[in-house]
Amino acid sequence: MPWFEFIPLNIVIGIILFWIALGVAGLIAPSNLRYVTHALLPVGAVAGVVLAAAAFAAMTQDAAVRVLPLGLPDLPFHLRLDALSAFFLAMLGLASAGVSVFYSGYLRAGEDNSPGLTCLQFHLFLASMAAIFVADDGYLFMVAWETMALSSYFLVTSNHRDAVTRSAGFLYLLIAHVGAIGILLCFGVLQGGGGDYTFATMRLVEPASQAWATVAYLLALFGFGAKAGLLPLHVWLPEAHPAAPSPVSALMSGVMLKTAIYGLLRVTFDLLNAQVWWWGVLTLALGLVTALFGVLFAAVQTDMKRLLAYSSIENIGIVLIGIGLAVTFRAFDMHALAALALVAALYHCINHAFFKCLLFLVTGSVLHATNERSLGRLGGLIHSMPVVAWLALIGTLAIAGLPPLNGFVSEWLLLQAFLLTPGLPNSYLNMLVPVAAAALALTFALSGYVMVKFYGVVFLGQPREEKLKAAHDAGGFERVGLLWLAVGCVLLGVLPVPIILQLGTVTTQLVGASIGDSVVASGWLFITPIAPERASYSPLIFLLVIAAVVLLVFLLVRGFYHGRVRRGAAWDCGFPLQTARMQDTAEGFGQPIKQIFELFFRIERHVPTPFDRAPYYQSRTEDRLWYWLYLPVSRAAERLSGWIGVLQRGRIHIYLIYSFATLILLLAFAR
Amino acid sequence: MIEAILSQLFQTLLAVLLAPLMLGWINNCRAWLQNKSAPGLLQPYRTLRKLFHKDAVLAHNASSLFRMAPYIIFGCMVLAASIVPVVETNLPFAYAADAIALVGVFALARVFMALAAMDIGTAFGSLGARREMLVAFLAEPALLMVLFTPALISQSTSLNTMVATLGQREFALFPSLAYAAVAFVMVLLAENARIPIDNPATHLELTMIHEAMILEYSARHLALMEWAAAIKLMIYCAIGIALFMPWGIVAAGSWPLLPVATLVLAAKLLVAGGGLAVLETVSAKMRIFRAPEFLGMAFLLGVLGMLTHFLLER
Amino acid sequence: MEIFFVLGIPLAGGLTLALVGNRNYAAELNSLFSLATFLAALKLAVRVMDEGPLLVLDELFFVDPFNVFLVTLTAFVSFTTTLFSRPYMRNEQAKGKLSARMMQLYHSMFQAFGFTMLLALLTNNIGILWVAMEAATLTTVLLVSLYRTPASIEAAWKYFILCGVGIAQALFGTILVYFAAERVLGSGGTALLWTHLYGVKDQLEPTVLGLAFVFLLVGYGTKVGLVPLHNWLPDAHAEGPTPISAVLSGLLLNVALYAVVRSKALVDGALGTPLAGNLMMGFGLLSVVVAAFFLSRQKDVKRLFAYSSIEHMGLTTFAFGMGGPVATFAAMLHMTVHSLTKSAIFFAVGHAAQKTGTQVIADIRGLVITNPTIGWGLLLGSLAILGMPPFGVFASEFLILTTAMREHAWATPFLLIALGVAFAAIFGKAQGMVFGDTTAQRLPHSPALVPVFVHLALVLMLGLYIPPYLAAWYRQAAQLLG
Amino acid sequence: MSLPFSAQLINLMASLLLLIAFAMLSQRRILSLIYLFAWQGAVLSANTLIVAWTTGQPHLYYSALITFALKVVALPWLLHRLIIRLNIKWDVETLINIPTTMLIGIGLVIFSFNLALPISQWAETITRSTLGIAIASVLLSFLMMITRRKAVPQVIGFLAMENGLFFAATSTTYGMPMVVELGIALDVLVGTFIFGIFFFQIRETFDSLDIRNLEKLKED
Repeated sequence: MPWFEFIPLNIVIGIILFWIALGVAGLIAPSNLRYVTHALLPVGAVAGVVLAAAAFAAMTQDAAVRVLPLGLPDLPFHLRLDALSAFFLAMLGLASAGVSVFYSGYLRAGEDNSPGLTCLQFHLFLASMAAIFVADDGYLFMVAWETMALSSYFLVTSNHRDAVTRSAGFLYLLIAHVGAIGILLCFGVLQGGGGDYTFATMRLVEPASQAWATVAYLLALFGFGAKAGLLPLHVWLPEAHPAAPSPVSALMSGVMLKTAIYGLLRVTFDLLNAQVWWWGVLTLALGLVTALFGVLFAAVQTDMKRLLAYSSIENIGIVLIGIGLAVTFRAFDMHALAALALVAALYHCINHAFFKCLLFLVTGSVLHATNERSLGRLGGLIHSMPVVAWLALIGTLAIAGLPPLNGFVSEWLLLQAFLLTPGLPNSYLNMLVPVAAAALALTFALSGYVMVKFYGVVFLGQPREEKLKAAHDAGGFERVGLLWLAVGCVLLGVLPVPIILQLGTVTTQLVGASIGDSVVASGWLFITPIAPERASYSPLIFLLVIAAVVLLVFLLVRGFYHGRVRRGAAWDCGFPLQTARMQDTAEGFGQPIKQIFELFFRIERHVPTPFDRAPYYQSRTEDRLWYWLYLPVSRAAERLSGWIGVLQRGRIHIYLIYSFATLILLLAFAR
Repeated sequence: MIEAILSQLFQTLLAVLLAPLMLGWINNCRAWLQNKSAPGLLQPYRTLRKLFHKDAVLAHNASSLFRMAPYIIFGCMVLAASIVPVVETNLPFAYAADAIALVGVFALARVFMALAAMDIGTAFGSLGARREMLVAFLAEPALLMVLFTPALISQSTSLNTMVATLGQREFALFPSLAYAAVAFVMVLLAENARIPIDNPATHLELTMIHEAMILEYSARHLALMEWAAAIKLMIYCAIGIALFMPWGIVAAGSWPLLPVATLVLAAKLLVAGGGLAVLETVSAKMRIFRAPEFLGMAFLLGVLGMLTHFLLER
Repeated sequence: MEIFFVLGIPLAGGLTLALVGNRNYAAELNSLFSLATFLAALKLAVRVMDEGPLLVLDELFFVDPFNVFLVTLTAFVSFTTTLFSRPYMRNEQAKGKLSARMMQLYHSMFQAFGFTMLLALLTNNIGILWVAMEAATLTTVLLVSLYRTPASIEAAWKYFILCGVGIAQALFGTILVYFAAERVLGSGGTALLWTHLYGVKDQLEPTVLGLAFVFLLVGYGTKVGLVPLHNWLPDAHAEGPTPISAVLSGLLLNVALYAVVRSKALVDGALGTPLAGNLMMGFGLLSVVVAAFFLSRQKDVKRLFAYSSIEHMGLTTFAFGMGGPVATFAAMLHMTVHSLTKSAIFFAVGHAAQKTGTQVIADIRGLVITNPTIGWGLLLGSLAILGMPPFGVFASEFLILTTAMREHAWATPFLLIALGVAFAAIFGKAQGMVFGDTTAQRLPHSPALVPVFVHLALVLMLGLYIPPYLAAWYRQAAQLLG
Repeated sequence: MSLPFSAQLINLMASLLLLIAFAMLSQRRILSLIYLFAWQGAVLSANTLIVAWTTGQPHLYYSALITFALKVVALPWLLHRLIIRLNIKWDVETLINIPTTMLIGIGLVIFSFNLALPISQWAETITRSTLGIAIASVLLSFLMMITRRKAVPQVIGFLAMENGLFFAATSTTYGMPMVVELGIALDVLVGTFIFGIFFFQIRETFDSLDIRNLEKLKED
C-alpha cells in the first residue's frame, strides 16, 4: 500500500495529526489571544467538518485498516475505520466544529491558563477522542483513552486557583484512571496472549469460559461506565462539568461520554465472542436507574451547569437502556429488534451530542454575559440576549424530547423497541418490560419538567438581579457555533430517515441486521421501524401542519379581526408590590420533586422558627450514594493505611526483626 | 387522494368547531346538576367572539414568545385533532404521528403554555407553570401507559390500527382495557384541568393551575388559549371513545356512512360530557399535593393494565 | 576495551575528586567524568549489540544485552544527575548547609558510587558482585548523612545497619551457590562465574540452591527495597541530598534487582520449580500493596516518592517473577522508565524544595504560578510515574497488568486496588503542590531543568515509540533470562 | 564413629565458635564483647589454618593470615580505641532479658541444624557438619544485633555475623577465591572505619550512643 492513499482512514489520521499540530502551534505564541481565537480555533473547526465528511464517506465503504510504525515493538499502532467508528467520528467532527467556533468567540485573555496552552489541551482532547474511535489495538486505545482523560483534566482545572475546581478535577481523574485500569484488565482477558493485543485477534479468540466472558463484560461495563457516568460511578460528572470552561463541558458531556458508549459497543458486540442475555438485563436495569437518578437530581439543581451535567447522566442512562435491550435481543437471536434498539441508542447519542453541546455553550454565553451560574440570580435574559435565548429554546425543546425535534425521534424509537419486547421468549423479561417502559416514560416526562425549569428560570420572567438588564448578547463566533448546533438539532429532528439508513451499516456490522429497508418501506418521509401499520412517524409533516395552522390562524385572526396591542402592567392579583424576587425560583421548582421522591435525596433543611433573631432558610440536597459508597471506601482506605503505618515505628530493632523473621520464614518455607 | 384530504379536513374542522359546543354542553350539564341556571349551549362561542374583538393587553415584560405561544398551542391541538380518529380511521395525517407522537404533541403544547406563563414573571404565572408541569410529569407517562395497553393488544402504536383492531374484533372482555380505561379517565381529568385536580371555574389565584397560567392573556390570545383547551378536552374524549368504545368509527372516504358515524360520535360525546359533569359534581377539588397521589394511582393502573395483559391475554 | 574506560573513568574520577573535589570547578569536573563514562558505556553497548556478549580479562568481566542496557542507563542517569547536582549543590553550599570538605566528599563519593554500580553490573563473578554491592552501600552511606542533621544521621545509620545485615545474608547465599557449584565446576575461580554457572545450572544441587536463593533474595531484596525489608529506604531518600535520592531510587535499586534477577535465572534452572518466581511475585505484590497504602499518609515530598519507588520496584519484581517473554520485556522496560522518571521527579522536587525551603507537602503550593518549569516538570513527572499514557511507564504497566490478568488473575484485584490508592495519594498531593493559589512571589530565576525535561521526553518517547535497537536489546535480554 | 583428627579439630573449633557466639549473646559489658570478638577471630583463623593444613590449599594460609590481622588485631584494637575515646564500657540491659534470648538462641541452633542436615549429608568436605554451626552463628549474631540497644554492640554483632559467614565459607567450601576474600576483607575494614565515623557523629549529635535517640524517623 502506498504511503498515502486518498481514503477516509488516511484523512482521519491526517486530521488527528493536524489537530495535534494546531495544538503545538498554539505554543508558538502562547499569550497571543487573537492568534489563537481568529486563526487556530476556526481552522480546527474546519478540520472537524472535514473529519465528519470523511467519516460519512467511510460509513458506506467497508473497513479500512492501517498500521503506524509507532507504539510497542511487537504492537505497532493499528488503526481501523469501520461503520461504528465512522459514526462516532462523524458525531465528533460535527459537534466539535460547532464548539471550536464558539470557543474562538468565548476564549478571553487573562482567564485561567494562557490561550496557547488552552489551545494545545483542547486540540489534544479532540485528537485523542478521534484516535479512540479509530484505534484497533488495546494499547493504542488505552493510550488515546488516557490522553483524553488527561487533556480534559487539564482543561477542567484550567482555573486551578479555585479549590473546588481542583478537587473536582482530582475526583474526575481518579475515577477516570480507576475505570481505565478496569478497561485495561478487560483487554487482558480478551487478549490473544503472547503480547498480541490487536482487536483483530480479540475478535477471533474464544473466551476461555462463560465465566471469563462475564468477567470481561463486567470489567468493560465498570471501566466504560466510570467514564460514562453510570451509577454509582457518576459522582465526578456533576463536579467536573461545572468546573470546566463551558465549551469544554460541552465537549466532555456531548462527545467524551460517548467514547465510553463506543467502547462498550466495541467490546460487547465486536470483540467479545459471547452472548449472555442477563448482561443485557443488567445493563438495562443500570441504565434505568441512572436515567431516573440523573433526571431527578437535575430537577433539584440550582446551578445551571450542574443541572445540565445531571441531565447528561440521564441521557447516558437512556442510551444504556437501548444498548441493554439490544444485547438481550441479540442473545435471543432477534437481530432485527436488536438493530432497532441499537439504532435508538446510537441516534440518542448523536442527538445528545448536539443539544447538550448547544445548551452548555448557551450556559457559557450566559456566564460571560452575567458572571452568574446560579439559577437563583438569573432570569429575563430573553430580553437582553434574544439570539442566545431563541437558539437555547430549540435546544431546550429538543432535550425535553418534544416533537418535531431530534430528542423525540430517539425516544420514539426506544419506546417502539420496548413495545416489541413481548416477542422475547423469557416470561420474566416480559413481566419486567412494562415496569421498565413506565420508568422510561417517567424519565422522559421529568426531563420535560427539568427543561421548562431551566429555560424558564434562566431566560423568562423578570431579571432577578439588576445587572442582568445590562447583559450583552453573544458575539459573532459564538452565534455561529450555537446556530450550527441548533440547525443540527432541527435537521436531525425533521429528517431522521437518511441518518437511520446510514445507521443501518453500523447495526449490520454489530448485530448483523438493519432496519433500513423497513424504514424506507413507506418513503423517506416516514419512519416505520417495522411496518407502516405497526407504527409510523413523520416529523416533517408534523412540523408543516403545525406551521401551516399557525400561519393560517394568524392570518385569519389578523384578517377578520385586528392585531391591536396595548401594553399594561401585569395583573398583580391585588398585591401592591410584586418584585422580581417573588417569581418562582429554581428551588421552588425542585421542591415538589424533593417532596415526591424524598427517598432518593439526602436533604438537609434549616427552616427558621418564628423566634429567630436572624431568620434564614437553607436546604442542601445531596447524593446519598456519596455517603453510602464513596465516603466509606475512602475512610476504609485511610484506616487501612493507618494500620499499615504501624509497621514503621522508627525502631531499628523492629526493622531487624522483620528481616530476621522474613529470613527464618523463607528458610522454613524453602526447605 | 382528494377524498382523503377532504375527509381529513372534514374531521379536523368537525373536531375544532365542535369543541366549544362540547364545552358548553358539559357546563350546562353541570349547571343542571347543581341546580344553577345554565348559560346556554353556545356560550363558549359567544365568549370567543367577544374575546377576538377586544384589544390585546400585554404586560410590559411580555416577550415575543408570550405572543407566539397561543398560536403554537392552537396549532398543536389542531394537529392532534387531525391525527386522532374521531369519526374516521386511515386519515392521511394519521400516519404522521402515532399514539406516542400524540402524547408528544400534548407535551409540546403544555411546555409552551408553561413557558409563556413564566414569561411575564409574576408570582402566580410561574407558580401555575410549576404546578402544571408537576401534574404533567405524572399524567404524561400515565397516558403513555394507558395507550400502551391497546398498543400491545393490537401490536401497534398507530391509532388507526388500534382502533381498527379494537373496533373490528368480536366482543371480548379485556380486563387490561378496564384498568386502562379507569386510568385514562383520571388522566383526562388531570390533563384538562378539571376537578378534582383543578377547577376551571375558580377565580382564587392560589388554587388555580390552568387559569393561573393564562392569567396574563387577554383578547385573541386568550381566545385561542381557551379554544385550544376546548379542543384538547374534545380530543381526549375522542381518544377515550376511540379506544374504549370504538364502535361506529368508519374508514376514511366512505361518505355514505359518515353522517351515521358523526351521529354516533355526537351521542357518545353527549354521554361522555354528561359523565364528566357528574364526576365533577360529585367530587371535590383536592389539595395540590394530593394530585401526585391521584396521578400516581392512574400511572399504577396503567402499568397494571399492561401487566394484566401479559398475564391473562397472551 | 571500552569496559576498562567504563570502569576506569569513574574510579579515576573518584580519586581525582577526592583530591580536588572542594575546588569550585569540581562540579564541572564531576559532570565531565560522568559524561566520559556515559560515552564509553554507549560505545560498549554498540559493540555488544553488534558483536554479541563478550568476556574480557580471563572471564572476570562479561557483558551481555541484559547488563549492558543497565550499564548505559546507569551511566546516563548519573550523568544527568551530575548536571542537576551542579547548581543544586552549589545552592546548598551557598545556603551554608555544606562545607567545602563536604563537597569534596560528595563529589568523590558520587563517582565512586557510580563505579561500584558499574562494577556490580559488569562483573562476571558473583563474589565481586557482592563486594561491589556492599561497596555501593559504603560509598553512599556517608552521603546520606552529609547534612549532619540528627535526622540524616539516623537515616544513614538505619541504612547502613539494615543494608549491611541484608547484604551479609546475600554473602551467605553466594557462599552456598559457590558450595553447590564447586561440586560441578571444581574449586577455584570458575565456580563463581555467571557464565559457567549458567552452563551447568541444571546440574546444581536443588536443595542448596533453594536455600541460596532465599539468602540472596533477602540480601539483595533489602537493597531493592522489597517490603518488609524496605524500612531503610524512605528515610535514606528523604534525608540525603536530592541528587543522592535520585541515584539511589533510579539506579541502586535497579542494580540490586539485577542481582536478584540473575540469581533467579540461575536457580530456576537448578530447581525446575517456580519457587523463585513465586517468591518474587509474592514479595513484589506485597511491596506494591503496602507501599501504596503508605503513600497516602506521607507528609514529606521525598518520602512520598521514595515509597513510590518501593511500589514500582515491587511491580517490576512481580513482573520478573511472572517470567515469560512479555512480562520480562515489560519488567525491563519498567526498570528503564522508572529510573528515568523517578530521577526526573527527584530533580524537580529538589528544586521545588530548595525554592520553597521546605520538604513538607502541605507548605508547597502553586508551583506553576511561582515557577512554571518546576511545576509542570513535577506534575508531568508525577502523572508519568502514575502510569498515565502516553508516558512510557504506562506501556510497561499495560503489559504487566494484562499479562497478570491472563496468567495470574488472582493478583489483579490487589494490583487494581494498589494502583488506585497510589494514584489517589500521589496525584492528590502533587496537584496540591503544583496548582492552587500561592502567596509566594514568583522566584527571580527558575533553574534550568534540562535534565528533568530530557528524561520526561525520553519517557514520553518510550511510551509512543520504542526504537527497534532498544527493542532488540530488551528482547535478547528477555531471551537470556528465559 | 572415627573422624580424622583434623576433622575433630575443626568440629572442636566450630563448637568453640558457637560457644563464643552464645557468650557474646549473653554479654553485657562492651569491653568483654570486644575481647570475645577477638577470640572469635582467633578461633576463625585457627580453623582456617587447620583447613589449609589438611587440604593443603595455599590461598587458605593467606586468608588465615588476613583473618588474623583483621579480626584479631585490627578491628578489636580499633573498637577498643573507639570505646576508650568515647568512654563507654557498659551496655545498659538488653531489650529482651538474657535467659529468653538464650532460649531463642537454642531454638535457632536447632533450626539451623535441621536446615543444614540435608546439605551436609550431600556434601563431602571433611568439614561438612560445621555448616549448621555456621548458619547458627550467623543467626545468633543477627539475634544479638536485634537485642542490643547501643550502637557499638550492634556493630560488634554485625562483625560477628561477618565472622560466621567467613566460617561458613572456609568450612563448607575451603574458602572463596582470593579476589573475593580480599574484596570482602576490604569491605569489612572500610565498613568498620565508617562505623567509627558514625560513632563520633552520633555521639556529637546526641551525646550518647543510645539507639533510642535514633527513632525519630517514623510513620505517625
